[in-house]
Amino acid sequence: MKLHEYQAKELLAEYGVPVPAGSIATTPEEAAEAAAGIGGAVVVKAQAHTGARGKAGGVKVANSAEEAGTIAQEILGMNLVTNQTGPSGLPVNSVLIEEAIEIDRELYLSVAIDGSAAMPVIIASQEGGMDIEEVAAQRPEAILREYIDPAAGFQGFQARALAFGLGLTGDLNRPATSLIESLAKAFMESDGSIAEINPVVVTKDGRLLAADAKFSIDDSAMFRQKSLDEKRDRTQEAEKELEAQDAGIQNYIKLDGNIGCLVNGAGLAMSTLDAIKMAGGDAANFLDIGTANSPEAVVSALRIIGTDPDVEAVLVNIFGGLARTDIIAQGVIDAKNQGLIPQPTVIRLAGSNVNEGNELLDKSGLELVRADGFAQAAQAAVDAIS
Amino acid sequence: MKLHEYQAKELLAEYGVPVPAGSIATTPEEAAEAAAGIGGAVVVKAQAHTGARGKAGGVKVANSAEEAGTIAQEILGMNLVTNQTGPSGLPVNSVLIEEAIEIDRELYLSVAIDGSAAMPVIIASQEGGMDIEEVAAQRPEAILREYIDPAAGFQGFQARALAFGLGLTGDLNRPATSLIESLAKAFMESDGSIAEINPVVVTKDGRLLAADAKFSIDDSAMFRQKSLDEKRDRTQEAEKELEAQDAGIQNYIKLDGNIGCLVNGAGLAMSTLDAIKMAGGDAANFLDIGTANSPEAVVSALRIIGTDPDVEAVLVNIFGGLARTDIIAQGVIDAKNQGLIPQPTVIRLAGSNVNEGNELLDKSGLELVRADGFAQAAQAAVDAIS
Amino acid sequence: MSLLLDENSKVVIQGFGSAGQREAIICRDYGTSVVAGVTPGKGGQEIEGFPIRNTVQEAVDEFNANVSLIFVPAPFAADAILEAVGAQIPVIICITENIPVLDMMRVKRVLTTSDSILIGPNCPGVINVGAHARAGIMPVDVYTEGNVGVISRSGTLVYEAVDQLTKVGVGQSGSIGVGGDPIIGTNQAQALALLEDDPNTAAVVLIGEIGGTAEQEAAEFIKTMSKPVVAFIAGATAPPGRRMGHAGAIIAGAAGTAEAKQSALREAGAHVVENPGDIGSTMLNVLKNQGLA
Amino acid sequence: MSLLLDENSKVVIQGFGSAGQREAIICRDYGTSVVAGVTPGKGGQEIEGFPIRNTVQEAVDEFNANVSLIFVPAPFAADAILEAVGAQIPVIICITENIPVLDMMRVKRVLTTSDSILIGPNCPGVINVGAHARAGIMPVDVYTEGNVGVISRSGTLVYEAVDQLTKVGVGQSGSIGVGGDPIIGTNQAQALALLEDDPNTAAVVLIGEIGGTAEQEAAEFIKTMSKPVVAFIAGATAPPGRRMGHAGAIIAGAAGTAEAKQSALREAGAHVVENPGDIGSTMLNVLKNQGLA
Repeated sequence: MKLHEYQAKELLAEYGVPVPAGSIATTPEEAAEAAAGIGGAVVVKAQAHTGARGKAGGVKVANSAEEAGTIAQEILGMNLVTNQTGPSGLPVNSVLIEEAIEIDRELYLSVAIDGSAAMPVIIASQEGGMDIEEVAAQRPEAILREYIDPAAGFQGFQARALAFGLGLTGDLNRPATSLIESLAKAFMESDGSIAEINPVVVTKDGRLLAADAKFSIDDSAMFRQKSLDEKRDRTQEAEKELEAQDAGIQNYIKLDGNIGCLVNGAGLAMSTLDAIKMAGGDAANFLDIGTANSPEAVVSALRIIGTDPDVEAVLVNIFGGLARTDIIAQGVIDAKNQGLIPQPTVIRLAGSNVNEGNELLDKSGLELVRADGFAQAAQAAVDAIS
Repeated sequence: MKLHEYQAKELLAEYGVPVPAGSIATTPEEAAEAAAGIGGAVVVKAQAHTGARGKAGGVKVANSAEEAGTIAQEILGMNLVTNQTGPSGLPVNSVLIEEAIEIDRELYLSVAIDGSAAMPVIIASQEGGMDIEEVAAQRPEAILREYIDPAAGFQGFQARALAFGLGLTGDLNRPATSLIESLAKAFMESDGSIAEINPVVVTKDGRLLAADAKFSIDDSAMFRQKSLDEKRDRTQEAEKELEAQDAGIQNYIKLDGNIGCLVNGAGLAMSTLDAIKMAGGDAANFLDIGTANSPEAVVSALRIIGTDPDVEAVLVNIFGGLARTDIIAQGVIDAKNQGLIPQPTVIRLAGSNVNEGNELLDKSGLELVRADGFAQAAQAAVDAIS
Repeated sequence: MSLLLDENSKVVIQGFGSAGQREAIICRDYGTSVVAGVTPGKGGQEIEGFPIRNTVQEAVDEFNANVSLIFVPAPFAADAILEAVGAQIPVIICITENIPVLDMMRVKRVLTTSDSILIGPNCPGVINVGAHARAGIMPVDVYTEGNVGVISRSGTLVYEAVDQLTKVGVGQSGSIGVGGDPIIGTNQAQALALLEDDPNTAAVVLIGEIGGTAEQEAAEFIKTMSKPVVAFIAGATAPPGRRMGHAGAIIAGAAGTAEAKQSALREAGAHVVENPGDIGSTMLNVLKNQGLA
Repeated sequence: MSLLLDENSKVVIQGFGSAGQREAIICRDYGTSVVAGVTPGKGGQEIEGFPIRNTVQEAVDEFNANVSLIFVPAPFAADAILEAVGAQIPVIICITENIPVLDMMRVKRVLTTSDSILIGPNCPGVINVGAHARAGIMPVDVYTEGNVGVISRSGTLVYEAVDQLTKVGVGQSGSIGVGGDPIIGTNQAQALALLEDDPNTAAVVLIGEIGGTAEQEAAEFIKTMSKPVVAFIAGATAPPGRRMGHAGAIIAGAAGTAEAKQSALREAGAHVVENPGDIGSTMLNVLKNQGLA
């Protein structure tokens, strides 16, 4: 689950990370008021679950409270389209009003999970404010790493190594180690999946501040992160994906094509997308029905697919394990009978209870394209459109 | 640092360990009031840093508030002498007034540090309320152990294994696992050195309660356990030991003999006691001056020894490493000159700066028995008395 | 036990709810010795003919359980794995998905000083076809006995690969589903090492996914292998930056792309399949070319 | 490096305060290569002729430090040990006393998966007399070169034993002070194994204390040793239940008593000394009887 910048900063500040003076506003009036409270020049920052907000016009400087109100008026209600949002963009319902800072240096700091090491890793670089993946690819020596060993927890010497490595010596050394330790603690205690402060800035008046912040929580840990769960902003999630969530389907992602897919298992679902592509088509979505073992769950999933105006054909590709193919078959029959998937429908069943599943389809009398292998199924779905 | 029973119970209760209803009283009036508040029969328990309080008359049942007051009157101000206190006993300045419980079963539960395993270990036994060392020696299979691996922390399965092993099944199983998890958490977060609930009782009305509790904190961790440090009760520590603490000497223990010892290093100090015993004498104290590197620290230590009325001779046994023998020698000379150790004094110096140290002694013109080996030094100290 | 299970495997099932019971029955019907189920508080009961115990240790003490198959719900699954580790179960297979990543981090740290092997979590389990030993959730009727081993991060793609192999007449020694989570007990390279050592396995199908660097590590091991490997990487057409079910499938840097993985595997000598429908036929050709089929 | 230090040892000192500086000079005067001090924030300075760095890693990168000697105050000492472990220093010697027990527990857990050897904490360090390599706080002038190794939980008793040996004309290969805390990096049995393997050591003095079971573990190892061991247990006359400086000296159960330890050592074939003044003379006799002196 993603947090907004202002939420990430609130969380980090609770752990002692210094952030710029700022407050959140949902109306131009509140924005002007917040700017007046801060005094001097402020930055008005669109709050939406995407980076690259500046380029999209979502971040602007205001030199007065009045101007802050005017800018907030422009930004609030925007649909922010960036290279990370897809063409539909994301709505902006709030703006963060922050003191404008005079920047001396910009640094990079983040925490992520390193699956190979099976540990979180703190990543730091003197090259902040830039595309860190680019830096990592071009100049790997510019990237510092410290792992958090669960046997001991993050240690002071690691924070010091990073602080010295970032060139934060002298009076900045202690604030820097403290900031890094606070970030690590926030990540561990919040079940973070990614926490990024980019940039950490050294201001001209010698302060160290988290100028921007991203924080994502491990979706699997939300059950024990109730207070963070309350910060969820559903306006930042695609409508269809929310619908899928409400139907209990965790893994639904809207894509740009026109073949709606219902598959079990993430690997098979990805491969189905690959097979569709190889057959010359494009999937309208990724949907992993998982082990959902009731016809109702299948019907809910197919309703989401069937009502997607982009979908011109439906492909059901199931290899039963824990999921039983007869239950899936029943769900498809029910959805067809309820008119939820009027589109041409290709179905391929294999695995557990496949005979029972196929028998149900045989008996249903419904017009369904049946496929044996899943490459054939993908081809059939593409053919059904063209 | 030891906590009183009532402090240990307060701490455990904060972590969710169920304890009997009770409150602390320092006067008979408070005791009667507390008993009235609880209602029915109560137990009046002397609060002193020792076990075996019952046998010494420090724990009594009162059937009314009035009786509780009368009993508190008897117990408060007692000097409680048990097999753990030494002959001088410990003063009782407060009593814990607790609901009287009807006991169905008594169990044993504790946490301690296992040095070999380098982990804390939870120890449990169905044989509560008894001498657990006896049980461990006679019937080791009656002792259950679960180690706390710092890489993962104490786990639910371990609490379940202990709860089932204690015979706490059915409705008692969940409260039992919860109690055990709470105890482990309290121990880890408080830098416990020993935490013992003996007995854990199952009451006749089916409750699980910590009927008694001991809790000691790692002295080396007091710097980060400030709130527990505030619970220190100096009345429970021997006057001389407090004096030594105030002088910055961590390791002073009053013993029963008449030869006052000043030694550096715990091992050498113990061996000096051994050597005195073998020479036919008895040490009046254990005092490890450690690496105290100033004549003033030595003077303070010798003042404590010299003013002990039991001390008839003083033995200074120093093998310098980090501690420098010349500094120790100067301290001894100063103490002698200030009349702080009028007793016959044997001194043996070896190790760092020993030539300088011996030279100082030579030049001092003081009457000091000089010894070379420390067995000889011990013999000389014994001879000085007889 | 190169294939982790054999005729001597005695399986205890942790989390004996509906899925656990159903799979216990399928395992037993397949010929596997399922000796007990563990559900705290239900110790002493018998469910579907399986004795239930409160702890894994009891199942070890009473029934010599040496394999644990875990269906415990995600919030308690790490505890269940550690219980199996504590009871010194040599092979632990965790089916549960959505275990918090930081829980698995702690489990892995404990495993660094344990002799237990963990497969999963979020995996379909392990099957040894010749030994009729199944500790997992895979459909059994797609398997036929033979000499190809299958390793995959994805469960359903194990079944898919096995099905294709069976349909082209190539039997399997067994399969190991290593799991789709960012932190797993046994990675692809380690699973390859098991099959390289397995006398009943002559060739290996390796199914990877976009994200992470596990396939590159596997490629390093493939360079040292004597047995041929057919490999497929799922997610070649996935849009970057979206999480598609498996957290491991987040494309993080260039190493995570299908192209990078395919090329590492090709360089290591693996036969890389681009169309997921071609796994079975490619393996058949490889076996024929090497005189193994 | 059976004696942990040799002519190639390059010592970095963590915590370059007054004690660190003083001992650095004594080490250098003795002939030991002390390559740097580490004090965060003072990197780049030079103190008493020693270059100071901000981190241990810098001392490793610049000066090839391969031994760390730690004087960092107790609240930060575990962090300092872990810094040395992180920089892959092979031999880490921690002098600091009063480190919280739970801190040391975490350090030991990290060490289970590291190749670093930790000596201490709360110890006098290690000296290799023949190599003039000293990483510790022991007075050097009591040592004479020879073939007896000394192992002790107590620091001052190392000096005492060495002094007695020197006075009876028995030289030393070196000494290892394992430390007096309940949780230490290297126990007596492990230190004995180092001396058993050391070609310059012909016999060993082992000095234990009441409390714990480390001497019983040492006794088990002594059964397998080819070299004679003279042993002394401090605290035979200590009153039970009082903590005398070393937490290890809490008498916990019968195993912790001096009698239990002495009898375990005797059964293992060690020559047990009862009077602490007899260590040197007993060793001299043992060496004579075995034709080693």
